[in-house]
Amino acid sequence: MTTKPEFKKTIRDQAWDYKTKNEYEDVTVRQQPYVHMHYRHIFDERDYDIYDPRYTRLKSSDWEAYRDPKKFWYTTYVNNRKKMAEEVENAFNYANELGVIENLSPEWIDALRDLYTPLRHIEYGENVQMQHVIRYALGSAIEQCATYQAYDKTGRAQWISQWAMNMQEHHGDFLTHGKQVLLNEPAFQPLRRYVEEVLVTDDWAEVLVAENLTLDLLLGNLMYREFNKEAIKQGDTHLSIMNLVIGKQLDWHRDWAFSLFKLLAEDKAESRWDYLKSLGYEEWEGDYRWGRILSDPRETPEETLSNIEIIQEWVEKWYPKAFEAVLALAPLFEKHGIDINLPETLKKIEDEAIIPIYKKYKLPFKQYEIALS
Amino acid sequence: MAKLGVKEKYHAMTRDLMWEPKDFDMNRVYPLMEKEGIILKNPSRWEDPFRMAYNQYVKIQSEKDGIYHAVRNAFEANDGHAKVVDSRWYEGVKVFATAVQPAEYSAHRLMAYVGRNIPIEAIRFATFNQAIDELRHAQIEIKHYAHMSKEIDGLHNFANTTQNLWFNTVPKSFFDDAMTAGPFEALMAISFSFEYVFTNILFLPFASSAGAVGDENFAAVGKTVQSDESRHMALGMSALKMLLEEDDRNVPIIQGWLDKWYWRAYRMFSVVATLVDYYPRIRPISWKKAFEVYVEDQVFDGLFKDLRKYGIRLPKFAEDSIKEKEHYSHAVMRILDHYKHANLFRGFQLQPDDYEWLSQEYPDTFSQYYAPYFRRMDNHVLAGSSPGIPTVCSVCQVPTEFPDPNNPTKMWTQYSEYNNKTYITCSPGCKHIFDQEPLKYMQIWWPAEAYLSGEFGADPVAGLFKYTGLSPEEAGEHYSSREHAHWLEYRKHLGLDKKFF
Amino acid sequence: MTVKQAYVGMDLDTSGGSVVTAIISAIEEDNEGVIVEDFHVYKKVKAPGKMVLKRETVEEHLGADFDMDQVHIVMSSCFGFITDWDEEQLIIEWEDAE
Amino acid sequence: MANYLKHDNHLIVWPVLKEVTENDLFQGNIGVRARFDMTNKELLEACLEAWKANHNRHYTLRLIRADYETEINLEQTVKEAGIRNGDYLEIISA
Repeated sequence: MTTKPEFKKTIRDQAWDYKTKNEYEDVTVRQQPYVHMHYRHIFDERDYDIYDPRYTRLKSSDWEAYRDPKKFWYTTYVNNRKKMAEEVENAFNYANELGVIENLSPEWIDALRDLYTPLRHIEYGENVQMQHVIRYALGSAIEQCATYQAYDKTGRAQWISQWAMNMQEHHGDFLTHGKQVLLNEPAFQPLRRYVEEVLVTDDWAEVLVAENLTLDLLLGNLMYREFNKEAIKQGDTHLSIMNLVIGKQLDWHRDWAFSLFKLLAEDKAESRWDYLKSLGYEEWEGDYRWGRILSDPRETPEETLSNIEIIQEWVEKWYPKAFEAVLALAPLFEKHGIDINLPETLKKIEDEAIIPIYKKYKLPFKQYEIALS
Repeated sequence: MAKLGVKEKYHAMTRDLMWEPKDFDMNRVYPLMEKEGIILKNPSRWEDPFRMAYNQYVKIQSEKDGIYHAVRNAFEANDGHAKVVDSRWYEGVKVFATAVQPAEYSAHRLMAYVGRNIPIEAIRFATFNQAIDELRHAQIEIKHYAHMSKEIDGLHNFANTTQNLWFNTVPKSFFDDAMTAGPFEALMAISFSFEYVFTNILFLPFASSAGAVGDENFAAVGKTVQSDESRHMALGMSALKMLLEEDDRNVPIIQGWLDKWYWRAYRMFSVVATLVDYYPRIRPISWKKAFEVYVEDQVFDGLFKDLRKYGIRLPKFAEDSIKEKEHYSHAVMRILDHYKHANLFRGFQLQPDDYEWLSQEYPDTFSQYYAPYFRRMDNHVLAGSSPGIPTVCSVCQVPTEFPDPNNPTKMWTQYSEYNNKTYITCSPGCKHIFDQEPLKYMQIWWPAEAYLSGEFGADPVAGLFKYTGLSPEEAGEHYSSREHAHWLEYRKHLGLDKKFF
Repeated sequence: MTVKQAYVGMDLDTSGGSVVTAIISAIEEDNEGVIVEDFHVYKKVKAPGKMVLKRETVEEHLGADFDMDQVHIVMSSCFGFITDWDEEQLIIEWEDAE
Repeated sequence: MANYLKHDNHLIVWPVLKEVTENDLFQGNIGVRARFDMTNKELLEACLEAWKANHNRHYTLRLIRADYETEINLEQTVKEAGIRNGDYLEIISA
């Protein structure tokens, strides 16, 4: 044991009145206020508070209980992503110097032009609604993960844009064409529509289901992993190294969200206001303005379904949509003779990368039945 | 195809990524877009001067963080807190800590709200960079205080003081105000009024004070945080120009926001005047001088000249703030001393060298109007305290105890009648803001009213301590506090009390 | 209010050491009427109406390669519109300086 | 305790000792619990109590409104004097 000279005895042994285990908790826990917000939004008819449990249907007995499995806070996040940024930049530079880009086969180039370029828009669209989650999610630990995920998706959209610009230097237009594919190519319409539907989804927790628990597992594993096997066959290190880096992000996006929903699925909160007890407000009778100059939030009827039922409802709403949206890409895979049987590959992804995860985190999951046509 | 230039590259990586929704109406995807009457024609003309993309951001920020945390680790390892010239400085650090750190965090959530709801790709990447920067600031500061909290009082329960203590409602109400406004107003409030007009005066003079008193850690916090603000200021200025250029009908709306948010921000920063003039025992600059450099020269005589061509004039109450510069820090220090028995930081007895410096820097006001008040405390530390819980301004939430700069022996306090109730404000600037949006400002969580109404229990004082987690010995006067005694003891063991020549 | 000369400029973190010294020398070399004010932990460098910072000039004074991104590390603040910032130079100016 | 202001007979008023707003102390209004059915004499006592002022001296109460000020009749009740929750009062020494 280490001993401290008497004069070095501090006024208090721990920084905060609540215990923190590490640096991550020091800078994450209790950052967001929960009571005494001053005003209600001037345009929002719901008349909710700035931070309000009614922005999601899920209840929690302690919105501060969640922890990011990777314990990212700003410094560790930017340090980690700096390495990734350098890996991607180096991959691009070496691929260029080694002539990898110019020597790609015409068939492969056309395939990428159609199939890969539009992903920059898909990633970006998901990022935009993730900013809605950053604003409305309850608790700094949760929205902090959303913040870094949104920034990852912005980064990916930029990496893919840079990749497309590199391709353009040798192989004609990618950027404009990619946007046309997103907006007009029939095979891409369900995916575009899916992201637009996410953009009009208000419940922040449902947004996480629609991205992290469903679409990102299917599309991410397909385009950044399965499809990457083709890239490797083609000797396309320009694309494949970037995909490897993106793959590292995929796993964290999956793990933080699944551990959040596991926590909420097991939560026994009966009222959406239970979390106030965990904050030391057991005896608090409520804001003195409630029912006088402000509407009383406790008069809003409580959600009757349990968290697990709601999560199940969301997964069953979004997973089939996501599956069909990704499956709709099949004609493009065939058109370019990509050696991937999409229905089989998606089933394989479901079996190997989705079902086991739902099992691991004890969340309800229903497989997608492919209509035999 | 030819290689793209820097500008085209940046466009491809930021503004070309979003698309106009095809299956859902624009107004469902962006429900707040048209609510404020702002008209957009071709905002894509706007350029983000920094052109900083994701890769550049993570690399630069990672390096900046590395530099800051190295300074902090050295400070913590080398008993840095014991080496400042006078521990009363830390009472000022507490003011800054508990006011600014939660504000940074709110700004983080707020910029995500702005970025999500303003459908202008030309600025969305900049707003998102700011959203993540603000989280950086909140965490850099909390990391700093996590160490200091063991050595000094007042910080250990910031989570509750932020939401329950009367003092902390001042910055909280500012950000709550912006967060409950439309996205364009929020952008003007934060990126322009807060970032461009005032963050310099918040971070730079206080950082040089920190350097002067020997608080290396704090000086480093100020400079590394402000280095991000220069991007935020560029965003605020360019966004402002863009909105003004888009359509003439935007001009009166923007002018109204500048009038409101200039004064709102100016009042929130009132405490900064004391952090520059009072808490540091060695002062590199006075509030008056800092105000002249950062607001009058750089904003009024700089930016606002550029804005004249759009028909934009100085903020409505700019002249009042100029008049007040001779009084601001003294009036605010007096307010803080009125309630130093009920706050998370202490007041302190002014020393002979303080009286000397203050009368030199403020020859026309300090000795005549303010010194007598501070002298009262030479014998009894609480001689100047108020016997109760204060009435605060319905807008800025600072106790309504500001003198009229034209008549410094008279209160500047104003009253408004709304919905069969009387509302009090601290100044014509705040009264104007109240009268524009009474329905908003009548909603405030008014600490004194909450305590007296029994929200924290029948006994307001006991409730205050329970729900802020503070204890009486954390308030009061610094030189007679346990904290000062602890600091002196610490220095003695380090031999820092010795005088060598 | 008296209409004063509108300055543009930047506040440079003096802990940036030789890089900051080189930036200041470069600004003094490439601009007219430069004023440097010392606030100890940072230096305020300002010029009337417009200020240009050139990579090449910084490298001459620094005696080493200089990447314009390094400005982000040492520039604690700035005032004036940044109208250009690329690999070669940084320009800060007011449109209506007088 | 139940919300003091939810009770019909309850209000909070904000008195200030006029003299301390005009000398170097420069203090502002503070909050005091009151009842509509109390007399204004009792209210004045409560205000002097809150301000720890000398009860032997003679004081009067003034009601401050946005558009006018008026002296409060100490014989009436708070209700009769038309005092509202949140009203600002000045304690004037005669």
